[in-house]
Amino acid sequence: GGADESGSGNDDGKLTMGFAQVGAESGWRTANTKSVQEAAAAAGIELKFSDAQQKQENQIKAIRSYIAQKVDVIAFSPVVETGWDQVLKEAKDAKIPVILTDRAVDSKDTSLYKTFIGSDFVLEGKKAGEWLVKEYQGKSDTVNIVELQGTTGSAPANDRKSGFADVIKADPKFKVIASQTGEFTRAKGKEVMEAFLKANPKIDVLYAHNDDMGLGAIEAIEAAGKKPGVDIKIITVDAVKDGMTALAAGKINFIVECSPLLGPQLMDLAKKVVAGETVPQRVLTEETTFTPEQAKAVLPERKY
Amino acid sequence: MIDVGTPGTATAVARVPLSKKRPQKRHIPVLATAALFGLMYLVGVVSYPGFSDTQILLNIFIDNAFLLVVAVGMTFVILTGGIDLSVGAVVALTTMISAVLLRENWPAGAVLPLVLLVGTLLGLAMGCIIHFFEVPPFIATLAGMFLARGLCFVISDASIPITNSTWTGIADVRIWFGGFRITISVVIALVVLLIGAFVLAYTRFGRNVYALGGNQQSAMLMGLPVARTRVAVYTISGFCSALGGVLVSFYMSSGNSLHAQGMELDAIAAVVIGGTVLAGGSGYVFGTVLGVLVLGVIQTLITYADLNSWWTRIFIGALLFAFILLQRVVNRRT
Amino acid sequence: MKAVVRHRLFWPAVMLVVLLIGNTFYSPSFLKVTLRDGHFYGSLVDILRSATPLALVALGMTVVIATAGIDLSVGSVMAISGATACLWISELGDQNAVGGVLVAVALALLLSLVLGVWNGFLVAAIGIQPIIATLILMVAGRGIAQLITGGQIITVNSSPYKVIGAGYALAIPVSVIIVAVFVAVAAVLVRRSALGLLVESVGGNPTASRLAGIKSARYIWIAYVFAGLCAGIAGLIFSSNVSSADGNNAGNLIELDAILAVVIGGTALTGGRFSIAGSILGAVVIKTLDITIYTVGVPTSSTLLFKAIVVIALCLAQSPAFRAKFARRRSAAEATA
Amino acid sequence: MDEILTMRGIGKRFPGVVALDGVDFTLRAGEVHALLGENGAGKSTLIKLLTGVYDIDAGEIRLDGVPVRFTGPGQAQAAGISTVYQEVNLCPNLSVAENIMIGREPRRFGKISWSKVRQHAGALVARLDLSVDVTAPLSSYSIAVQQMIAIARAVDVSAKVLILDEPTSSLDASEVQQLFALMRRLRDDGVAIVFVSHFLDQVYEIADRITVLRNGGLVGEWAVADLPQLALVEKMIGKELSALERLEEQGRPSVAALERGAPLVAADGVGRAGSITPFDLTIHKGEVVGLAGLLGSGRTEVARLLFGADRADSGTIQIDGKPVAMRGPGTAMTHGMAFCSENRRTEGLVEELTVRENIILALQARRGWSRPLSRRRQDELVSKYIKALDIRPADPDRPVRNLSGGNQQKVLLARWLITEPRLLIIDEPTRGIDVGAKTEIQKLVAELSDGGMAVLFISAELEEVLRLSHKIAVLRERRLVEVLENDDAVDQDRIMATIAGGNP
Ligand SMILES: Nc1ncnc2c1ncn2[C@@H]1O[C@H](COP(=O)(O)OP(=O)(O)OP(=O)(O)O)[C@@H](O)[C@H]1O
Ligand SMILES: Nc1ncnc2c1ncn2[C@@H]1O[C@H](COP(=O)(O)OP(=O)(O)OP(=O)(O)O)[C@@H](O)[C@H]1O
Ligand SMILES: [Mg+2]
Ligand SMILES: [Mg+2]
Repeated sequence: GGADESGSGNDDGKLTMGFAQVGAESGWRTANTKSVQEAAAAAGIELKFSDAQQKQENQIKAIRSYIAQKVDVIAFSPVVETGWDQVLKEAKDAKIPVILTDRAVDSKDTSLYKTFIGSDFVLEGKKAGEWLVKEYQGKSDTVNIVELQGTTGSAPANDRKSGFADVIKADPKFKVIASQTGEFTRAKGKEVMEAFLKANPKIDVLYAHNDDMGLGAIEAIEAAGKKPGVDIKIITVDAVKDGMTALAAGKINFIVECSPLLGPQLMDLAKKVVAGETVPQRVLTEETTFTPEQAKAVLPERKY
Repeated sequence: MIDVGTPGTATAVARVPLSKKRPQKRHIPVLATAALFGLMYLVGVVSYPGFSDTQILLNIFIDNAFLLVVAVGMTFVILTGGIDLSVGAVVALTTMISAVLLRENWPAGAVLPLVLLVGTLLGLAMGCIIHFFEVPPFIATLAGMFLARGLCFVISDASIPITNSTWTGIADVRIWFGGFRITISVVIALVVLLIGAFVLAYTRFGRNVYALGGNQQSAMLMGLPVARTRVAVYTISGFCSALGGVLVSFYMSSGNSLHAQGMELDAIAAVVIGGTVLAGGSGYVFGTVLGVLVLGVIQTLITYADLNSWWTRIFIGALLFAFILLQRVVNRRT
Repeated sequence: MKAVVRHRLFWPAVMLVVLLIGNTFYSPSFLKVTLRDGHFYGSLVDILRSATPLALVALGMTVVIATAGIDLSVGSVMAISGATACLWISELGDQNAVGGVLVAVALALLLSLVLGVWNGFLVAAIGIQPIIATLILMVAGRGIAQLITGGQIITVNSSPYKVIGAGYALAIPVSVIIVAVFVAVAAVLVRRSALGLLVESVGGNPTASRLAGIKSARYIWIAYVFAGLCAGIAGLIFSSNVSSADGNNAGNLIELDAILAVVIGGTALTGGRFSIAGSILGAVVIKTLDITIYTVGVPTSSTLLFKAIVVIALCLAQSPAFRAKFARRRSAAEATA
Repeated sequence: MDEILTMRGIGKRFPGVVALDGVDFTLRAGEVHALLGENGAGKSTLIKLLTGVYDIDAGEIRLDGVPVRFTGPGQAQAAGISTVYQEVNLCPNLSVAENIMIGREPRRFGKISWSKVRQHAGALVARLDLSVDVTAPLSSYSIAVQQMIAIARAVDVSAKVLILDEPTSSLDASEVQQLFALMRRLRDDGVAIVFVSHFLDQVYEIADRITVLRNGGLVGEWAVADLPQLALVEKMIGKELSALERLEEQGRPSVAALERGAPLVAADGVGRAGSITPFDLTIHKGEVVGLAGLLGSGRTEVARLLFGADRADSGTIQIDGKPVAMRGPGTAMTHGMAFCSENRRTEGLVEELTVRENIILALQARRGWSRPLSRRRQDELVSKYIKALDIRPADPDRPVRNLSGGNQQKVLLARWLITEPRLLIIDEPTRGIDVGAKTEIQKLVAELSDGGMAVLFISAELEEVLRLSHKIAVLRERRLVEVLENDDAVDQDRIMATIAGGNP
């Protein structure tokens, strides 16, 4: 345990956590930050927070600074999977346990971090694909799919794409006829969908890597005089409030949840780790999927 | 040498009074920047316990070694009145190529010179397009930026870990002195810095760089090798970006298309904060170092300040503003 | 004919035509514009509509660049403008109230003007180098935009607001009308008054301008305020188009595209002579390129590479030095053949 | 004498202009060869073609009998051709020493030895009798000093051909003499020198042969002895000299008569630390006040302070008897002042704008942006002054950058004349202007003052100052030492004596 190593922040016996966030690039991320902050306050953990503005080097700097500040535990959402060995080794040398959130690192040396809590993006893509397969069971017509990818090169974009592709490739009737990045934003989602609609006369399904792009695409579809959710079926990932509203209204057909609310779980883990208890290497966030009916039911208490 | 002879007694002689000798006048901006950097550091020391640790100062070097190298290259370019927007992308491309080749089990000894060569050639190509085809530097290097980033994505759109033992071995080396540590990267950056400063101050090429920034037309009419110099600065910048990329791959042990996003702006900002004028012709590499350190301290202050995401940005902007305002005031006074 | 070829906008125009024709190979109906739901519908309409924010930003950027300056903060100003308007509208009791929406728009534009004044103050009054002066707002402005939105995407449900960016009037997109009118007014204002001349003079030779009695600070200031206003309107169109404000992503990296548009349009980054029509054409070329990428289905991993190749080709085509060398090589080849 | 350089059938066209057509030029070792012609005749272009600044369209160049074609001044320099181009072409951001030595700095193991650079440059400027601090940036010196430094750089490169394009245009008599001494010495060492100048007296003093160009064509080549000055002028302008009447000594009003009323402008103790000692000066309506002095004696500084281009740190300026707070050129202009700077390239013209735009700039600035001059009014004004000053080519929509040096100077003058100032300050207005145009400008000044305009006239040519001024203020070492009434008692010697400090 690190609590006895004495640090600047824990003279009062309070646990200090350094949390290096990726940034505030989306509403999802902001909800994630909020969840961590609120859970820390509720759990009586002193939280040192820093925003890396989507830059890995900033995150490394922040972690270094937490080591220098001698916090009790470090948690962070890696911007990318690779390249953490060095700084994690430094943390290990300083006997500060590390918890990964939201996304894994690909280090071979698993002793560098205590545990990883977060979603599985590949699994999300698979869930989206499975729904599609089920939806079109028994039909033999080709299903023309267009895909709005996340930011090129980002892990969620890569994984959600491959998970989805894995599932649908079993059946040749599913054809991805166009796939382009919408950079996770509504504006790009709309712009790209507009072009898709003009270039492809027949689109059956839209798969968007997040709700925002899907919401942008819905506007494009409506402007083209089609009915989203009916003329074109829409699957998205995330389940933020705006997305759930559209789902409840039938404009989206299926949403795979990717929950940002892992604060409470994280704080539990942190306490256990600092106390020296053993924790599982991998903790999945509690996530589900939503159909329009389910969305209507949970919408009133949806927070983010 | 021509002997003009002694002046005739009858000819009146223009006796222009010599301006008062203030040899350091041109160094004042750099000195002012140094002083302000010191002030900023002091603010950190006073506000946050633990900030006074010398290792924090060294960490600024460790964390910014690659930026330093890139900014030195940028200094050359900006001194000629040009600009290089491709540096961040070339850094990323370097990490990407290194990672891929190392994954294919190429020896580190072959990968290193190869990636440096790629960056250098990219710089050379941009320099040629800028000089011989008279494409504005901003646009030529913007295209270079698209190209290099584009190549990254073509190579792979996922990040690639670097596990080569030589590479990680170099990355892991810590040089200890008196209980403090720095990395090899810092040493490399300092060497690049010294070479850069020497070249600019003590070689003909370096002086041609200043002349070009002073007035390109004049430099040409004075018979200076304008083409060679102009192409060379972009080549140097390309090399420095590639070397910076290698240091990044040491720092983050991975190749990633998304590495070093926006680093061009950081480098330009560092150069300008260091007192170099964007129009070219005046400035020093040591100013650039101070610029990098200022950005580094700002970043460090941020991690200590425990700020919300958006306040982080506002705070960075405010610190930058305060710094530049003070810099203006100090320089105007003198 | 020769005069046409030598015109500074000849090559960008050629590029535009080539892109449009190229698109029809992939999507034969690309150039077709039909009437659907009472408004024009087609890829050409999309191009114009999605080019509007960029064209506006490029317009402001043109004037700033003419003073030998640069404005990196336009993207942040866009984000702030959109966020302000959406925040105000989202607090309205009735989001469809035209009065409330107008107040929101006015508020956003006022704020954009203030931000322009701030940039102008740093450059013209304090004398900070433009790239750094506007870098301050570029960084801090994103923070301010996120502060306004609370880091969330503010979604509004206001049909009057939606009209600005996604509505149609006389079957034409309202945003296109707004931009066309605004650009026309700005162009007339700049060219019919002496503003254009004085700005070009200040950018071309500041010392000489001062000695000719031109108050350069005033014109530099005007340029940044104008750029702020343009970015503000662009922000409104952008956010209205998707009925939401995204503090983090709205206008992200648009400064690069805008500068590219300005340069494609024939305005030198060193200041002086500027061409508004050129910048607008530049913006349309860039947007067409984007749309082409979606239409043709360039794989995401190659989009940047594709963009790079097009930009390089365009730059070389536009470079007289390149054409001269190329022509010489060809005539030499013919001679030996 | 052996021909060291021959140019045959040289042709060059720029878009819309044939700058040179079939020009021959022969240069022999050990001669000073004057290249003459009106403004825009093509002198500078010929030089730039020779040294590879521009590509040649037609013709052949032989150096020592071998055909050559340089791709740039660097190559020409390496082949032994050293050039001082018309406008000062040095780097303002570098030190004086560096401007002299750049590209040929003494090195040890590749490392520049700065002490040697300074030493060498210092010795060189000392021998040219320039008292400048070689470590100071070039930009801190006046145009004239910069011109000397450019010459120092060129002659220090041991060359077989030395080209001087209007080197004397901003030098005063003593500097010119020094330069000539230097040129004679070089000529005697066998260096071939090309000398371009609009000062015909200087040509006859130094040159051995003359080549005349007109409108881009060759008129001919003569030995100096075979071509009397009158004939030369006729060759240059291509018509009888009668058209070029001399400035008659008309009955000019006396200073006493002019100064009966209150002064238009009165400077009282105006000065600026470090650049000029406080001075008093009054200028009346219709009066031409000349400023005389050596290089860097502070003439330009006097003008700049009066115009508000630099802020005075002491004294007051009264206009029409009322003190005026000079906040900058704008203030001066609203009170009817105009200032035509000596430094036309950096302080005068906006190079990429057209002739028209450059001419209306000051007037437009005074009117403000919201009251543009109508296009008709512009055309009227511009064509009037293009005609009056004979600006060539007479195309108002050509970029001013492409005009020859002399014509650029005229454009600058036109800019200020159309503002119809009450006080016109002109700093070296006749620099680089050909004989015909020079007389025109002198005539203009006399006419303007007859019409009631006050003129502050600065020129390095004492003769010109004497001819035009009612009153001459003499400066020495940045101090106004005396104001002389220009009566019959005053002549060049008298002024030289004052300049030199009393001892003749
Ligand atoms: N770069 C250029 N582009 C277009 N026209 C040019 C260019 N340079 C010179 N000219 C034109 O060529 C002609 C010759 O100009 P040049 O500078 O050689 O004259 P010059 O004899 O040196 O005159 P001056 O005595 O005024 O210096 C002029 O009509 C000028 O306008
Ligand atoms: N030795 C010097 N040190 C610093 N500045 C100088 C020096 N000599 C000249 N200058 C600068 O050069 C500019 C012009 O000087 P000045 O007004 O004395 O020239 P001038 O008498 O008009 O002579 P000319 O223009 O013929 O050289 C001024 O701005 C002055 O500050
Ligand atoms: Mg000339
Ligand atoms: Mg002078």
